[in-house]
Amino acid sequence: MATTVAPPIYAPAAASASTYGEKTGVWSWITTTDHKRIGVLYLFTSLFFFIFGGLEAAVIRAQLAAPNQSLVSAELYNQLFTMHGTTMVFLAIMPLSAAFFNFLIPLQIGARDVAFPRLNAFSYWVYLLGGIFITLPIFAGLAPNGGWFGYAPLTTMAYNPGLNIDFWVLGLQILGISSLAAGFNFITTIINMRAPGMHLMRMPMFTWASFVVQFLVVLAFPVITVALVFLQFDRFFGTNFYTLTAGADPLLWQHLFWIFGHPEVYILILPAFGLVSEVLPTFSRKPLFGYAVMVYSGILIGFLGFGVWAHHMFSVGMGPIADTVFSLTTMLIAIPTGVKIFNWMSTMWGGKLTFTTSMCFSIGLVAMFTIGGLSGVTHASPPTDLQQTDTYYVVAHFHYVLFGGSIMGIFAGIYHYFPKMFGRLMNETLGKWHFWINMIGMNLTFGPMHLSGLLGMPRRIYTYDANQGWDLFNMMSSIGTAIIIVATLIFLYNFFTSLKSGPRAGRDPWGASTLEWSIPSPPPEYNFAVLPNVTSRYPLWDVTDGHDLSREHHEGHENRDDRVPTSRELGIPMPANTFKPVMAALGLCTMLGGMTLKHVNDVAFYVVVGGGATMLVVSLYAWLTSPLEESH
Amino acid sequence: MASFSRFCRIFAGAQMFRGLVPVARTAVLLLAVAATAGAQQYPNTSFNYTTEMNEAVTHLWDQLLFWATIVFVIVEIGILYIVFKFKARPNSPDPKHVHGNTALEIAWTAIPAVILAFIAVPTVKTIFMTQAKAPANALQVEVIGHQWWWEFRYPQYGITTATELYLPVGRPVNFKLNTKDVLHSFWIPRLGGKRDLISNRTNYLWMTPRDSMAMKSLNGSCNEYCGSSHANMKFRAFTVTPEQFASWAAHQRGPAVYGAVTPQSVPAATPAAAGAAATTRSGQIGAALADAAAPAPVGFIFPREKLDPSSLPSATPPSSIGFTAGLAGDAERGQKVYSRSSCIGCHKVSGNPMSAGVIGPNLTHFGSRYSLGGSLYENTTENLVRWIKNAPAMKPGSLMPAIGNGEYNPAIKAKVTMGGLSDQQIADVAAYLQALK
Amino acid sequence: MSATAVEPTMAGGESHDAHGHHYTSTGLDNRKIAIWAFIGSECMLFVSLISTYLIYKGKSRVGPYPHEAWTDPATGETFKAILNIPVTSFSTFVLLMSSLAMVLAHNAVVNRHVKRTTFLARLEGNSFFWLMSTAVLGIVFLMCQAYEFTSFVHEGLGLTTNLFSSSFFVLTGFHGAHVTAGVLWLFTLASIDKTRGLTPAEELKIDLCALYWHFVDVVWIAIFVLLYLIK
Amino acid sequence: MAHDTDAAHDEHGHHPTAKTYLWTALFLTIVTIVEISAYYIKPWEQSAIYVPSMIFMSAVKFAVVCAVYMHLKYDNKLFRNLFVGPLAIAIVTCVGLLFLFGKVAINLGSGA
Repeated sequence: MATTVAPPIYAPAAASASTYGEKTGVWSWITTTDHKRIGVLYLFTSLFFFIFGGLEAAVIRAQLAAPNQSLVSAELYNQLFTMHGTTMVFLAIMPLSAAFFNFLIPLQIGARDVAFPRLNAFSYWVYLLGGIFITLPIFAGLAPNGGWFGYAPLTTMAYNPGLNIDFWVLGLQILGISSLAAGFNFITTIINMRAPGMHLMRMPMFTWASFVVQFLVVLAFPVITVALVFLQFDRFFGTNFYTLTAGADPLLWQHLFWIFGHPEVYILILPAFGLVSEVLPTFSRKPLFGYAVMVYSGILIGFLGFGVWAHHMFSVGMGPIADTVFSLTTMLIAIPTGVKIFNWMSTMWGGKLTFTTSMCFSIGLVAMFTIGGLSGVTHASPPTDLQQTDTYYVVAHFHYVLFGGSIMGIFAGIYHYFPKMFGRLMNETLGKWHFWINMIGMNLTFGPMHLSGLLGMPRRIYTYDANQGWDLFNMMSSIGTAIIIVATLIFLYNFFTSLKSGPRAGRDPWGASTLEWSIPSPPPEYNFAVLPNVTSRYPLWDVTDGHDLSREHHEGHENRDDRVPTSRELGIPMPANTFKPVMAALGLCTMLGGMTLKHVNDVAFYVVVGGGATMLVVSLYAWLTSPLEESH
Repeated sequence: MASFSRFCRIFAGAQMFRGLVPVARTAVLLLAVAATAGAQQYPNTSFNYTTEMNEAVTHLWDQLLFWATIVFVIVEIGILYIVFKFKARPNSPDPKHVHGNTALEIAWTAIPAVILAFIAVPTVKTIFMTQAKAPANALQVEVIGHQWWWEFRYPQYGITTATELYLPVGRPVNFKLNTKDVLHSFWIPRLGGKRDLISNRTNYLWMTPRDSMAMKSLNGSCNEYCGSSHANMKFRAFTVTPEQFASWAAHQRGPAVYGAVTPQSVPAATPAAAGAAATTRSGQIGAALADAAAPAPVGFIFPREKLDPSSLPSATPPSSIGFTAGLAGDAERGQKVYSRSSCIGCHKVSGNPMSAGVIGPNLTHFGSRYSLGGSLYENTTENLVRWIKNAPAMKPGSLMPAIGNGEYNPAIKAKVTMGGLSDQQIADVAAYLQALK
Repeated sequence: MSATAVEPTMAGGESHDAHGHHYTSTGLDNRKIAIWAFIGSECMLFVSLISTYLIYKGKSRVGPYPHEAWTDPATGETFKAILNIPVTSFSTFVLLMSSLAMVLAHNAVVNRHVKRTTFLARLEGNSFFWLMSTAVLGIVFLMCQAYEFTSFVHEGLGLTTNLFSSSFFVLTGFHGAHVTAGVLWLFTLASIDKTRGLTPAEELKIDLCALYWHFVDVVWIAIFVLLYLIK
Repeated sequence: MAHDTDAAHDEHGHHPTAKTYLWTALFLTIVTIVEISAYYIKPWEQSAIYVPSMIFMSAVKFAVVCAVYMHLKYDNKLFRNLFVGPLAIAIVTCVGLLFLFGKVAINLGSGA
């Protein structure tokens, strides 16, 4: 365990050098195949959608602040909550995780890029175009209005003849393709691109969590794809999958949706668990407690995630046997999840805790996710679930999981990895304000929802009557939302000012242990001038056998004038910039998105869909027949 | 960098504690609500001892809450302890690199498993108990969901009604749940046991309201998102004594007192008397339902003074629907207008042979109901005339079209010109409907 | 394997081989791992489609039905059982043989270096022939499917007729679309083989297509039994 | 390097020959013929073992194609895991769905 990482043969990045490689300008970002740039693109895009989804929530909470309000119409409200869910799940949290997959996984496993850099660019552009496609209709009052799980038959032509659901169906298909492409890419990357000595059981926890997530993606998304194809065919070609008069069974949609939907929940939460598992050891100055168990529990959660889907459906009347089976499998999941919580606590136990903002958010996740997990156990029991399902209690539960879990974890990740991404530190004072205000706002928003739910308030209602005993709790929730908005504004201010003028970070500002901290911040386009030879789970700590843990944080001021050599100078072949994935993404999205024209104009439908398909096929052939790398 | 570590020291102490205040507050509130569950200010509490079903569920919930609280306290206090105890201090030594502890990890795998077993056993027992077949003597009630109102049928009594459900205490009631269109979910929080209404499927749900529940008005709601007016798809359940139920049922199965018989068999005096009464009571638009001098119904109707405040809708009609002030409605005229209008295409009034529609709510005893529009508005003449005039403006997405002359009808995307009703005609129809007790 | 494991200490531009292949941790090629992950994912896709078919089996309110005759109570018109087992047995056999041709194509490319004298041996080594055979057999299969679909429509079973028709056409249609994509892939490979000849080093190019093709075949094995042979 | 997976074999040496492929095709054809015959043999088709026997035969065909034609028998274990894991989840999901929709029941007496 002596020298585990080859010492960098270059100095940390200097500020004057462009952020990623030599190529600059908007065009270089559009055509980039650099996983770090794509990660940054994902980060900015998904932050935008996170804000957008948050604003939708703000309108929802304003409407519900008091009984019998009419700030928005029922129809607009229904679009808002549908889009809030859809946006947060598919356009904010998943791609925020994807930002970290892209940026971090190759760095953590000691690779120079992902397995398929151009496919990676394709994933991003499909995501961006799909996100725009599904979001824009709200400005025309045509946004999807069937709820984020779009239960048939409400989403069929008979009950929803407008274009709203068409945008939803096609938008989700587009986003699914993006996620699937990324899934295959990262599975291959993690299996095959690890640096020498980076065994599976030496991989950082974030990479492990991501690895599990990619399998969930590639196994869960085909199911929703099929369910959506059925709905799309029903709406466009008159098939009968959800046609009541033909004898269709609405539970088909529900089962298919939740076979996807439950793994999707873990797709949303596991990356946050992974990020927290990076932060907690770093600022406890201790290795992760029970690494192997953490890995196995992550795999187990992913695996069991495919066997519990019907617990979302206890109220549909599946019968006592099915209820029992799904209840028990659901309770089983609590075990590996609990193990994770206790292992995180043990990681901190006996440590030397430094409360950076990312550490605060990580501890916040452990504390808040526990609440969401425990209310989850109360859903696992069908009889009590019947009193809770489709009420605000459920809304409280999954916001503690997704906001208290996923979002907290992602904020921890942003504060932690901001210096690696942009070479600068975020302001810690503002970060602390962000954390505490966010914490208060979150609990004030979602805590009272437990009560309004148990006191009988159904979810997805645009208005409610006075005298129901819900006024106080709704007012609290709405005030809490305003507080979250304040916190988010602080975050945004901090993020953008730090981007421009934060203090330089240096290679490893946190004294962290994993490979990504061994290279300059931001990393050069080739990441590692020499592929590291890994002999330990915590290569940077084990370099010094843990004796140097108290060293000063790197300020990054030294060697300011030194320049990181380019890949060309080092003779490392890197993927060339290319416009072909963007063209393919454009073609794909034109083809699928153009299908909405079916209900508008037949000629336009054939022209646009045909044009998009041609563009897709031509750019795919051009892409597949051209070499990945520039010749040197 | 220096500022940030100083910050940590300050915040780790003070702020970490302050941040937990909301958590603590929530916990306290939870306890407060648990203690006052069933109190009047929370009319829709979900865990009660009102039915044998909800009692079993509430017992289960208590156990879940007990274990969840223990785990919650252990974890959260554990976190706080760790945060204070192991906070980095200037001279604290570097921690030992502990990689794990097999015994500990087995312990916290096994202990939750045992706790879950404690939860799983009563869970499974309760599942089978609450999903058993309903007793044979149960009152059968067919619940049919519509966008966006509830239809209730009592096949044993030949009754079809809407929005208001009468349940005798002490007798099991077996709800047979079906939907005419999309999915809905039937839930009376106080009685317990939510169940979805699934198209092309039939679900059942049964329970026995306790004797102590007599004379209660309970609120029910749709819990499965079902389109524009999902929020407005509400209903009431009135728990009554078996005698009251018998009286109610006996009356409900027949036509209303007013206009109870077809015109040719009407005794000469009755229509005039009833008509006069109706005129007086609705002589001024806005007269309240309760102060009507209409003939007293022969059957039991849940008394207004026993209504829980939460059971009377508080929504007010949009101001966009104007109505001529001071119009007097005449029930007899109204009956004629009603019987010639498009109303009869969707609505049924037993005793009125013209009115046999089945798409909309059965209006036979409409005058004895406390709410209209799927329980969105209180049943006052003021609300009713506006409802008849322009239902879509009263309730988003309403499938009942606008009928008032000159009103915009979204179904045909045009103003009502042909076959519409004047304000006077609407006032007459309203008077007729209010007389249907 | 075509992937070249580069010694890490030698990492640098010079040590990459001509094809630009990088060091990989397993020594396997990225593309082969990706296609297996893709096939795993496709399992879920086809299982969703097949499950839907099975769930809706026997639930159609009107005929025609797959295995039994049906008389329309409204018109008195009689429809015969719709599935044509002999034709489908033939197309199943065709697809099976295409898989054989596919492995032989792979075999031919891998064993390019073998000296071949007899006619049979030369045939065995003729990768272009086997690729084209696979593609042609795939087209025959698609033609059988086209025949099946059109005859169903003639017999009164359209896409929108009932639950059975919707789930049947979408499931077999998805499979047919996969076969079509495979045929295009095969033609692309065959044209490369014709113009410059695939070398054993490019064995992976055929292998990827073969894995996909065989997977489409095994899906059909399941469909044939579950849809056609079990009533 | 590559400690955690099998060292990559030189696959070529392990690949079956054309002869193996031909024999496999013959075997698959025979099983297919038996399957189709069973459909037409009334006593078999109407017996209780028909469905299990058909599923068994198709499973055998499925496995043989995967093992021989797709080289899973010869290739790196990694590929087998990448395929068999998802396949297992898929099959369990399918069976679960069939149970939930009442297409199969534990009590076979009621006519599954």
